[in-house]
Amino acid sequence: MTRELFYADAIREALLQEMQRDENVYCFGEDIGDYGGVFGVTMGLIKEVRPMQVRSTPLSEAAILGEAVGAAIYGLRPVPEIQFGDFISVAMSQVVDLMASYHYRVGTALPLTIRIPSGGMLHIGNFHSNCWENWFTHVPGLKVVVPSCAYDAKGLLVSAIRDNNPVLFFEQKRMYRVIKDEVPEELYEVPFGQVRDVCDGDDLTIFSYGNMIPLAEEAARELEKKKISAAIVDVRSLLPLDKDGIIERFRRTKRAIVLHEARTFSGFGGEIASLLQEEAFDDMAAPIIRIGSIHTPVPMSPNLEKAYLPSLNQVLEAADKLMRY
Amino acid sequence: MTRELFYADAIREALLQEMQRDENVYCFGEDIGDYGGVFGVTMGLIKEVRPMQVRSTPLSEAAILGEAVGAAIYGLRPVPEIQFGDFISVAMSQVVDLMASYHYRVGTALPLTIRIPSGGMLHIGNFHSNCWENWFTHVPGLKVVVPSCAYDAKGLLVSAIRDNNPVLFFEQKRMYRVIKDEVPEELYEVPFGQVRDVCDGDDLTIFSYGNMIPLAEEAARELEKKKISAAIVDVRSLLPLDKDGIIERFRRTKRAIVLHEARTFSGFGGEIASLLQEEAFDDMAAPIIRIGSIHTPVPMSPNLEKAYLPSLNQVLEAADKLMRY
Amino acid sequence: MLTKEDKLKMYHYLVLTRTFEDWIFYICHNQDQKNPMVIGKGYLSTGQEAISVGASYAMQENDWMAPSHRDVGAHLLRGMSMKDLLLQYMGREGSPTKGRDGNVHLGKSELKSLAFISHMGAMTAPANGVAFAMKYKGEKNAVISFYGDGAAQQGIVHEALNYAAVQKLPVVFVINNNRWAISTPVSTQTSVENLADRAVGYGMPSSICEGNNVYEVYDHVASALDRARAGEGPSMVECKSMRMSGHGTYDMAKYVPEEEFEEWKKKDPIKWAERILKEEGLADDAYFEKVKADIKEQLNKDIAEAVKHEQVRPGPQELADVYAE
Amino acid sequence: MLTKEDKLKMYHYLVLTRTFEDWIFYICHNQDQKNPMVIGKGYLSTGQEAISVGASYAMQENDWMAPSHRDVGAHLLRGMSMKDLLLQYMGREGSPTKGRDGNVHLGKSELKSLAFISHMGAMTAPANGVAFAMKYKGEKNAVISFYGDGAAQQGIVHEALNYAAVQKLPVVFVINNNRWAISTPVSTQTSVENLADRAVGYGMPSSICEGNNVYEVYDHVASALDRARAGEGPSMVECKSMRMSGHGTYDMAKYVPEEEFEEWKKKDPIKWAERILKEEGLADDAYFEKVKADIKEQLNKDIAEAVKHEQVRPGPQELADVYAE
Ligand SMILES: Cc1ncc(C[n+]2csc(CCOP(=O)(O)OP(=O)(O)O)c2C)c(N)n1
Ligand SMILES: Cc1ncc(C[n+]2csc(CCOP(=O)(O)OP(=O)(O)O)c2C)c(N)n1
Ligand SMILES: [Mg+2]
Ligand SMILES: [Mg+2]
Repeated sequence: MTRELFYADAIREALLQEMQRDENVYCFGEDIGDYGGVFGVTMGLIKEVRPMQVRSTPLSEAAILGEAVGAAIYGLRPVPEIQFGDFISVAMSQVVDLMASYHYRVGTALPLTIRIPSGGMLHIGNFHSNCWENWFTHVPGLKVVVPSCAYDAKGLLVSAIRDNNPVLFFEQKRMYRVIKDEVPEELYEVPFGQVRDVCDGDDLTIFSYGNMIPLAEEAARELEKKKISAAIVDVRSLLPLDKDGIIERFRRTKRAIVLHEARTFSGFGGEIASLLQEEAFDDMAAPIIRIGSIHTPVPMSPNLEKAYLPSLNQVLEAADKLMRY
Repeated sequence: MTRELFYADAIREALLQEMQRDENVYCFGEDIGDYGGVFGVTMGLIKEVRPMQVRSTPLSEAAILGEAVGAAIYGLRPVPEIQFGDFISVAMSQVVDLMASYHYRVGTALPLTIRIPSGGMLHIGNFHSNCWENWFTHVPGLKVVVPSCAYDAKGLLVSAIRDNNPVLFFEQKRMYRVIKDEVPEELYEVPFGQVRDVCDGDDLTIFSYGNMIPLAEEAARELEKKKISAAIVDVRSLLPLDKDGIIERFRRTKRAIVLHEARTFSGFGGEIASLLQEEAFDDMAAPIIRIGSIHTPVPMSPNLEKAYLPSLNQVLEAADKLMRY
Repeated sequence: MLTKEDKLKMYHYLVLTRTFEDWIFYICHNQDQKNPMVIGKGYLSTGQEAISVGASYAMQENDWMAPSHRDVGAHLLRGMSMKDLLLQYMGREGSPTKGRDGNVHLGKSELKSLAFISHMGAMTAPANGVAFAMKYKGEKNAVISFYGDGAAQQGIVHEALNYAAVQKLPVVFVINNNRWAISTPVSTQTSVENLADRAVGYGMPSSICEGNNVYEVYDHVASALDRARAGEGPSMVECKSMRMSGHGTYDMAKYVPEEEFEEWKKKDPIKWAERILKEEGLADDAYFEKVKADIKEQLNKDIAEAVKHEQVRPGPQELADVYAE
Repeated sequence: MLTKEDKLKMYHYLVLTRTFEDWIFYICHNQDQKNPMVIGKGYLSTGQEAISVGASYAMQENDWMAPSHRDVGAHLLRGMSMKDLLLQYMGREGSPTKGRDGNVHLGKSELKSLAFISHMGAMTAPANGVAFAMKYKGEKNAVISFYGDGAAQQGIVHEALNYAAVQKLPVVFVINNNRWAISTPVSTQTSVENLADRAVGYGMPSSICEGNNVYEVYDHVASALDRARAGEGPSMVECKSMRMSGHGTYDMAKYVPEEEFEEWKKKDPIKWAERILKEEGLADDAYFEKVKADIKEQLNKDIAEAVKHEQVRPGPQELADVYAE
């Protein structure tokens, strides 16, 4: 059975059902216990599971992620939360040095999932809004996914928990109680390494993920008015990346925009644009246009943040440029 | 007067002369004092400068970089060393959160330079060989430079020390006592944001930096035998990036390889390739080919590391592909 | 020894802080959420103002401080006006962070305060840097480094404490132990009763004081600062207090036992100061009423002034100000 | 109580470690540098073998350990063979890390050891995770977490100590205080005489022992492990010793005062054990000679075996093994 769920509740349901299914799955992090987490995602979970299966920890991100590594080695399936994605910077070494290389070096699997509420649009400034996913896609041994709807939030999280590798699950925190869509009650997996076709289109393709999918949709609607038919592809699994799927989608329209919330410069968009021109050069009717945030810290003020983030206008102008190419 | 200096000695000279010129400049880090640093770069410096101007610290990278921020705010020009570039991961937050956003947020300049001996080719494995520069080019407020010859090592370091912003100076540690070239005795600056033309060529351009410049040179010599004339451009200043210079160089040959030691996937090469296809699409005679390391941790064994790193063959094949396009 | 004037001034700042923050609380709950006056949430020091006021009152003109997120008292005492803080909360033109950051994320070099970043404990590291620079320059100033009971569990705080101790930096670590870190009681953070016990592990003296007695806080911090200025190295002052609000203005702190609030209400720092001032015959109820009324009047004036300021608008400076000249 | 057999076995492992590492030292200085047998450098525990041997001897079958970089003794005791370690140093087929990592960067889940990474102190965090998993599963096992006097200054170690204490995890922190961290004496690392003093700050018991008396180390660690297994939480054992070599085999440790070496030579752990064994009438010189001769013979055999192994060769598994199935 499916019903509409908020993005946050889809995550909560995945956590609960996976913990019920497998007692090796457990959740921990700052304030996630009785309090239910600062975003309420884990609200009430502690009462529905076994003792210690949901647990609040000290304010120590590096110790938290270290626990995940050790517990995973011992056979559990830890699901730590980093309260705000920005705070992963204080635990960077546990992720990129310890976790990422462990299986390659000694052959021991690390089945763990880090929940990382990420991204901006909430006017809370540079220490609570960043999108750092591109740091981690550069690190072999990690997997990186970014759900943009409730259905994927649940399905990708289930896949992440069942995956035998460290998965960085970049939740889009501003979507928690804004994005709502049909979610099956039962457990299901959304496989990694596969793009999602948000909508089809003939003239150009917008490759995007996470928080920017709604903007892409808005742009597609606007473009339709101008008789431009834009496909939207939700990349959602950045590592592993669905290279074939992306190339194939591109070939259909020969024109593309790559849109993400992270800053453009040295952002993940560079990977997609480079891949496309490397692998589908002959099909390029125009350059791939990257759109991301500008190269400043994330400003707090709504006015400034709006100017910092990608805008509808930018997408429309890019589409225009592509179509006139 | 110029004479030939090793890369390491060029760095040492820049440090010494800058400390002598300005007593606000000072150096600190693990084992850099009496011992002269684990690579001997700061050997004997402590005897040539004022008390406290060269100083060994506890094993605490985050505290070291934090000191740099506070001292810079107070008007000094700190030059901390991270013993091996890989260890910057334990101090990530001080760099990306604190340092990078400080001037934008409150208008106070942070004139500091972090020396980061980086890169592999020394068979010392995944914790002493990584090239993490692309983490930092993604962070506004930082500057990122990578010298590939002794001349630039001195000149870029002098510029870094005199710059009023946090500069990440990615020394290529395997070059310390291998690369030797003409270096003026007096102080001089190599400006940021300007590429260096290593050699001219008519058929294709290799954009590269750091440890890969010698490989690019070797490839260019091989290609010459096949009558392919390859230009080499040392990007050297990744942030700020000499976009115009790069585009202009590309236009000369219409074919390009982007070559770096960091892994290809989500690496800095994606920025350059994306930029070129965005800004010079009409001049592209072929796709830009990125060459970087493969997507595994850095292996220790020389055989494995060789297979991990970009190879001469890869560059030659890429050139071949470009020329036959 | 504190004079009458000192004591009354400290009382004034307690009331100033309370009055200002009460308004922030009020407005956060009584503003048009679509078009809010205060952007985001408030993070208040209600009930623990004596820590910030008592400690910062002990500073001499050339001392510096690294405030935490509940140090409005210290900001006011060191020269921020209520209007500055209002503009900061409102993100308007003239705000200390120009709307780029909000609420308690501020600091100003001209006022000798470091600009707080969210990453808990992070500021202890640059505080050391300022202290080192003072020492390097041969000055006899000192630095106050503020952090909380939750922040105390961050790795960086350990590094900073040790680093300051072994290098005898002129720092005073002032711990605001307000029993809670968001929803997490200090007993979940650590198994020690007194965070001051950690000083032993760094060979640093420490003391514990009634954090709600502003004059006692002053005494402890003043002697610690004297010691620091005398070149005898850092020390630690743990201030026992209680966070009498939620973590932020959105948080009703339902997780705090009612008795705990009741118990601590009796130790309210303003009432405590009033009791002392009366006992010592330095002031009476009429005086207290007058102080409160004057401050309220001032606040109303400042609000009226602040709202005249425009919302910040983005412009080319957003990109230009990322870097210093 | 240690039986005669125990004591002789521990003696055996002291000699085994010394003999193995003496050979590593020898070969590092006497091999063809162009075609070396050992890749990279050796990091030896010479003179401090008793810490690793004494502590790991106290482990029960289902206990785990997180070794540091001077724990060859513990690796041997827990089941690595000299041949395994030789292959590790040589980077050949059959090496525990398949040539992907070298020298002391190893560990093996089958032997219940975590795989060391270079980032100092990093392993204390996953060691907690193993301990948590034991507790979660209701098992009565424990974990030894090894780190050095330099590593003790890393933030992660603080987080791990506190985290273990407040959650009463079954961990024993064994500090190898060998007075040096590369060229940096412990007095530059910290101002405390005894690192064990830090335990107070976590509400954790601690003890200090003669790190060169293998039987004393055993006693301290064995009681701490008992305590951990009984569910009473973590504790700390500081082992006073001295690094009797350079940091690595390349380092002649010229910075160590000659007298310091002289003084500690007298406390050599092998001689110390021999003295005790003789005093207790458990063995005589002839026995000692025999043990040494047998081990040497074994080593020669193992070397002969190891060199028969091929150098590792890259292949598709390099990419495939980055991720677990
Ligand atoms: C590294 C890091 N992790 C998590 C957070 C989220 N966070 C903000 S305040 C806070 C609690 C801080 O508690 P404490 O240090 O006791 O200060 P208090 O708020 O009680 O004054 C947390 C967990 C953060 N800011 N930084
Ligand atoms: C985070 C980090 N910084 C720096 C280094 C470089 N390094 C390797 S070993 C070492 C000294 C370690 O000293 P200690 O912990 O006392 O161990 P010991 O070598 O004396 O056994 C240093 C600085 C590192 N490995 N990790
Ligand atoms: Mg608190
Ligand atoms: Mg040591």
